[in-house]
Amino acid sequence: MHSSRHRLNFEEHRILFDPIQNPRRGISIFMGILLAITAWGGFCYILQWRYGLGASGLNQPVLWGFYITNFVFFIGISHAGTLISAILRMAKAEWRRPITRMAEVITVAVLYIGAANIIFDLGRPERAFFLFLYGRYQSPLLWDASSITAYLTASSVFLYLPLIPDIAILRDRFADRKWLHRFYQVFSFGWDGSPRQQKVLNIGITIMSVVVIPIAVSVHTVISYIFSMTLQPMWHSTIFGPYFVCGAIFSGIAALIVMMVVLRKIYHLEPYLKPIHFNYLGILLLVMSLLWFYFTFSEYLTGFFGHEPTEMRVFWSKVTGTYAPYFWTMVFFNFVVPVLILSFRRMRTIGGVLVASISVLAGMWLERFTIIVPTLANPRLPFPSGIYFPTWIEWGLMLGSFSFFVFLYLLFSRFFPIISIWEIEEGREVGLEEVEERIRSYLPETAGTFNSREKERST
Amino acid sequence: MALWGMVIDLDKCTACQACLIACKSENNVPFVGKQQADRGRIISWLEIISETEGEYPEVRTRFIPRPCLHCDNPPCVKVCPVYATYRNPEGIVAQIWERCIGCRFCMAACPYAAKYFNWHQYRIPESMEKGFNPDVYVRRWGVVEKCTFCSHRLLRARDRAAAEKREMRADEYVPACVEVCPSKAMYFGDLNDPDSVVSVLGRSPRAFHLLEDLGTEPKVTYLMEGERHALL
Amino acid sequence: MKVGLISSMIEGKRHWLLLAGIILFVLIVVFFFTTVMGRGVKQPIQFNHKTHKEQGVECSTCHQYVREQTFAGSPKIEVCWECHEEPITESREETKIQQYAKENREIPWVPLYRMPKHVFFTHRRHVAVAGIQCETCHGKVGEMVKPPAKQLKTLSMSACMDCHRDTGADNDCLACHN
Amino acid sequence: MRISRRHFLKMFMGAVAGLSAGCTDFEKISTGWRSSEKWGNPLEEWIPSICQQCIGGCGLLVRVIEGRAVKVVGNPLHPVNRGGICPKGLAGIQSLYDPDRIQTPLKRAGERGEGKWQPISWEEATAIVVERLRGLKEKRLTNSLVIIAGQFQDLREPLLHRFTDAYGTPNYIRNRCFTPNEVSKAHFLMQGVTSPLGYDLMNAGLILSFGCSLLEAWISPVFQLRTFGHIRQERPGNRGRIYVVDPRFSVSASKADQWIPIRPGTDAALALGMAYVIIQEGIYDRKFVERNTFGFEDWTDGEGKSHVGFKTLILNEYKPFTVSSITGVPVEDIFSLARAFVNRRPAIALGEKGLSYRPNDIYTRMAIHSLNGLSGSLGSKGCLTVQSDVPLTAWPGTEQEESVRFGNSQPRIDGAGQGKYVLATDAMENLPGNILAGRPYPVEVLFLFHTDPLFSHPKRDTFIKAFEKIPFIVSFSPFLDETSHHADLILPDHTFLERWQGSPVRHSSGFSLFSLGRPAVEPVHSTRDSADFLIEVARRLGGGMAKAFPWKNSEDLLVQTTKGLYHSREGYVVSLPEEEAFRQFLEKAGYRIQETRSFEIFWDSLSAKGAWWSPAGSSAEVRKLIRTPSGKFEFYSNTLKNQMKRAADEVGGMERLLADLGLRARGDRLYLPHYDAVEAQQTAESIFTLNTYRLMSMSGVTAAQPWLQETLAPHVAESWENWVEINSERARNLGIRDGDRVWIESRKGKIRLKARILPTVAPSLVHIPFGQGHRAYGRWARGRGSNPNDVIMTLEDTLKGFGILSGTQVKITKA
Repeated sequence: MHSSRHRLNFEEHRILFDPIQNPRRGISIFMGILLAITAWGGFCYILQWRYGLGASGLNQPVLWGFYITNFVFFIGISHAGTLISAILRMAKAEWRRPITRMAEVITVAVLYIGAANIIFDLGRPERAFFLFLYGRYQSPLLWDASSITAYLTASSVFLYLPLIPDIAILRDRFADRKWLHRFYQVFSFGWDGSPRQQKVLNIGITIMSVVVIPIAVSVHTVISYIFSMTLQPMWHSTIFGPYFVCGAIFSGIAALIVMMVVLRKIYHLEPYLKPIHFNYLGILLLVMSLLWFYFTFSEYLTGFFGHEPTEMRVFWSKVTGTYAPYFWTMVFFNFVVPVLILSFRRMRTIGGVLVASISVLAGMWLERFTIIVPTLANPRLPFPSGIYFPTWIEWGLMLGSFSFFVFLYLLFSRFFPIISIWEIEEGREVGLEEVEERIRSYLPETAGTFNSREKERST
Repeated sequence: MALWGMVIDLDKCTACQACLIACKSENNVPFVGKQQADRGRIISWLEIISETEGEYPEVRTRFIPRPCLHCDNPPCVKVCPVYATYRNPEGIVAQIWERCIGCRFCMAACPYAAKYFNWHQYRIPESMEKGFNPDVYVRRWGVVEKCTFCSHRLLRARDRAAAEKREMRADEYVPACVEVCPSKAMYFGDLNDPDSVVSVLGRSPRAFHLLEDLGTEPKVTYLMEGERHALL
Repeated sequence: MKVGLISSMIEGKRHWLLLAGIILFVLIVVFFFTTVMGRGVKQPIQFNHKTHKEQGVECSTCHQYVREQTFAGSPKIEVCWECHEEPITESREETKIQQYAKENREIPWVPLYRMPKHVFFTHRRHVAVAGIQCETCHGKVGEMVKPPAKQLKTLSMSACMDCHRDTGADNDCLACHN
Repeated sequence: MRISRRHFLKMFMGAVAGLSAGCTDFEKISTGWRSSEKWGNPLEEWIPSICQQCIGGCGLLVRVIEGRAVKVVGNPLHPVNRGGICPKGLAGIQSLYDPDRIQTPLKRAGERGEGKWQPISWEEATAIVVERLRGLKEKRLTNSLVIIAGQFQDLREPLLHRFTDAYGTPNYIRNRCFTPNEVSKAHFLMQGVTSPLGYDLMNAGLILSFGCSLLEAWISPVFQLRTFGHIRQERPGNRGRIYVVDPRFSVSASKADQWIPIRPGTDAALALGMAYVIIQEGIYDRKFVERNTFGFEDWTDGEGKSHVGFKTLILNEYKPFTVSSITGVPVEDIFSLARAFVNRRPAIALGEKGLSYRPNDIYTRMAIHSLNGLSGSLGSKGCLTVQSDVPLTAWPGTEQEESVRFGNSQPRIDGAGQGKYVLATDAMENLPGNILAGRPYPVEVLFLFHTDPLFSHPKRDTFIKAFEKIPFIVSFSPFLDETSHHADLILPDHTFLERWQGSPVRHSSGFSLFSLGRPAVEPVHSTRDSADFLIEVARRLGGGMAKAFPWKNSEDLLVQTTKGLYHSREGYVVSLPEEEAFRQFLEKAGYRIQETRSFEIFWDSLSAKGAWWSPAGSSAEVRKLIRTPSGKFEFYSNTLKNQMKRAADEVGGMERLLADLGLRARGDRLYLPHYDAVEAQQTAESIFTLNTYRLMSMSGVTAAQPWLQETLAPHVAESWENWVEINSERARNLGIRDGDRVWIESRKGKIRLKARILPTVAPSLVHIPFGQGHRAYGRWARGRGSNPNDVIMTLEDTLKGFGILSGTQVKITKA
């Protein structure tokens, strides 16, 4: 294990310090643009506040639209992070090392935005605190509030714990910068890399990994409950919990891949993020795509086979009706594109994986949309079924949400290394041996047998 | 304790929509104007649902007035995160406007689409505000509103009875829609009283409930159109 | 600049700045509460509740609907007129009654207690049926020589509900909310 | 000082909202409505009134709190509606508080129709009108005053009539399609009755309606709705049947036991086809027909000339297959309908819809009414009845000076009652043309009363031109409607909730009734009851005019007029049904309770309860129902024959008259119910026949009431505009989808409307409801949809004097 006392070769990880030390002008400008878009979103929100939720395109049957779609989508993406990183940590997948930090940041950043989207959707946002004053535990919305809060706390801690040694590194690296130094000093909690500290930290990380997984699973399960706990056609489904979790991880991985490619490009992280990482993540994405398709297929097949009239109205509106374009685009983006690209080793290049990921992100957003809107637009009673067109306010808030997410991400990378330095070091120092040890432990005791088999095969 | 319920005899109902306007007038329900109406934001606690089957000349249209059905097992109540909507001991599914945070979960959960949202602060010309019913609070923007069985009338009827030191009679409390129905197709009363009109009619072989199979146990019973007579 | 201020506070160098900040904050709060939240009510006549009570005038003599209606009612001029047709005292306030009577208009009393519109409150049920004393909610107005400028007791939903709970009255939301 | 959570929130929100967009009206938002002063009259009052949103004459109770009318409900005691009320009635409160009401008298300041007005005082306005009228009087031109009055039922009706009468002009012209206070023409011709029609619908076993929209906008909607509820489920073991013959699948049709779609204008043929089945199968009421009818069998008159009887005519000409091919109704339906009609007696055939069925639809109405004769639906419970008059105090007689008599003896400007308009009481159709031509004399002054012909009449353009020829136009409308825009002087009337009303309501149900309405609220604006105004003008004109109007004001008029009720010793002020049942029981036993000891008490009771009625006022006795010279129900109408003869003399020969009327029938058939073929319709892919209709909560008058604008119809969810209903298949062929905008084009003009594709529409028709497309009439009504009158080619129904608003050929194209 690495210790910061043991002098780290700062030069070796120069690339990682660069964004902090010599922030690139282009990125600053880009952040400025993002902030401007966010401000535009804020302006939209002020307008919405001024005129009421009527400023959106929501209407009587279609009373949830972009905001809830974004909410589900963003919370879904948040699974990228913590869940994947926790699972990989638990599984001791060594290739995780340069990825975990990126994933965790996604989680934390995106959770805020998801939560904000739910606030956007409230008719009386200033009464949101009623949830805590007068909360009714029977309501899935309160389960949501609780589990999201828990997840936010847990994943913040989970992000922060492994960050401490790195902050200490930064503290030492930037000893000459007064404010920055002081900033890191506060947050490094006096980390000195002593074995005791390392032990505590490791225990902390392990505990958090264990804790975070059920919380993450619960978050999206509970979000699915918002829909499945109602009696509405194509919402009231038992499969929704796992379906949503699967979709969340699916979109999370895609988001992670996209962020990795982007950051690799702008921060020149090629030495850290190698094609192998993308290959592995690509395989993971492929698996999730297949799993997602399996869920979707069985969800729609059971609905179709039962042929319950109200259910079928929604079904047909998705399959052949008003929402068919969204639905089939979703299938194309979520299944056809990723499976076609990722099934072939040759196409699992960084570019290929990126294309598949972007496709999945778009597809998953559409998936949320096609789950929410068509059901609302086709209520049970013969009611004037509604048509929903988002207004520019909703588009503005959606754009604002996305750009604020990227902004937060870049802001983080502006102050903290986006790849865990100490974990890379740890990988070098401890991981290699550990892995070798572990692989050995998988295999039969005598090395001779192994060697002789190898020989046999080669001949 | 009473359990308030309604019976609507579809064989007598003429789809005249008087109930609907009576409700708007009684409960200060705003009109939303052309632009909002085109976006599907008309608020109308009671609505006449129409359903047409067949092709000319073999056609059939059914009209069903749908107030809030005040389910005994209301799907909307379960999902409200702040107790803004709840089923009171007398069976009225109430909406407390000043508690509502406007999340619209209850609207999404209601299979009857009986809840409405104030998408804006609806304003009407000052002169028309004089026509507001002072007994009913004017809902503000961003909250969900719905039929309350005119519970403010219950409050006042009960208060009158208490002031006269007697029990309130069931017939002192009638919602505005029932009061004005020109063809007397709507009945209102205490379902706990086996001899009340609503209980008797509820046992009619013509009786049915909307979307009965959902198990929401609505307290608004409909009587089918047709030959067979109510038990009155 | 701001950072400097904060840091100086933290470092405890310039205590007066901190003090000034706190005072400023308190002033803002006080200002806010006194101006925005209402300056209190000024009645057209400086009515002396105490004297009237001592003379044996009941609350319900002037607030005459208290037992019959949901509202208690502001005193009508004809009620005042019954006793004050001829001046009884030398009070300057009393002459105002004559003035209003001469102009044939009601005294523009300013309502002090107003229920929010989403609450249905009925005086007759609380006073006539339940027999609650006026003081319970309105405080000891009867001992005041000037009309209260502010509510002597703050009426809040929890106060209502506590009393309802203690007396076994209905605490259902719809028992009060419109 | 109360610092509640609510306050705090309010402040917080106020701060945020203020910061966010400089919102200044926050306080207003949160208040909703201003708290009222508690020392006004804090108690609620319920004041009886009469609904004037249509002619139904329902009794209202207005809930008044602190001088504000906050709710209208039906008067539970009122015999017409018994506490029920329709959406229009409920929305009346919105017209009271409409922000676009005219607030003071207005004098035209700019050019006509320019919309520039100068507010003037009532004194000045009265002086202007008096001066004008006095001027005409001096010039012996009193007949050049024309009053056009719309559709309403009130004592103002006789009052206006009296005004014209005492002033000396025959030109009191009604612009309306329903004439509930007049006898229906067909009933007059066949039964000889002279009082308004009545049907005992409550006890009918079967109601066969030919296009009368029982449940939408017939004579007295709420009474009919009440009837519907009653006959469906309130007569255990005797559920009434309702059959609706209508080209459109109306709400009435959808609530009926059977809808019989029919080719428009061919109702007569169907009725006569049914008569064929009834006669052929011999299931008609033989006793009644033999004893009480005239002209059923072939007959020979006094001169020995033989005449064709109804039976022969029917059996020869209206065989079911013929009828089926004319009407499009399947043969088996004709049979089943006819059999049901006689088997489920008492049965009533309703053929008195407001708009005309077709040109010269008197024969259609007679044909339908002949079914009532065949099934003997006269003289028993559940059949036709007749209303007796309300025993009001007769108004003092008018002494007419010579000049007044001269004026009154002039021919009417619209020509009603003369020549080819022989049967018409009013000929609105003819009016603008005659004004333009100055025939028979020019019009000097026009009063417009509760009518808006520039909106409601298809001859809008001609009317505008005609109005330009009139030097002085006075409108009494409380709203600045289309016609008022062309007036010189607007004298805003009270809305009905602000004024005294008295109405000897005429409606379809028979019993005699007088409703009284008190002003529910103080006038909101400086408006004036037009009745008061007329009384004032009459007083100032002096002479016989003043003597004809001896009342102080409309309240006095009512007090004086209702004295007759008190002294008549019949009927009583309405009370609870139980109480009335007891009283009727006593009356049957020969006792009559003297209800009140003095007129004052009677008046108090009447003005507190809102109506007086005499349930015994209607009669179902055959003797009273049949008043023809022959004393029989006349299939062959001698009255019609006499009238036609008179008219023929006026125009110079029968052939000339028949040519004017466009009648093809000759000889005996002219006085028998018969069917004249309608012209063949054009057929092309995009050509449709336009059918217009009225809905319960949508009319020209109520277009200014936002509640109704948001609940226009139960069968389509439309609001704030009208639409055109098109058959699904034809729309598909034209590439029109539900909700598309389409052009509806006739030879007269074109309008743009939203298309609603419905499976209920007959392929050859399109339906447009009336009531939208105002060009003025306040913010709520103006510019909502299009007015179908802009495409309607008026066909004249000369015998009725009212244009036909359906049947125009229109072309539909996608906009």
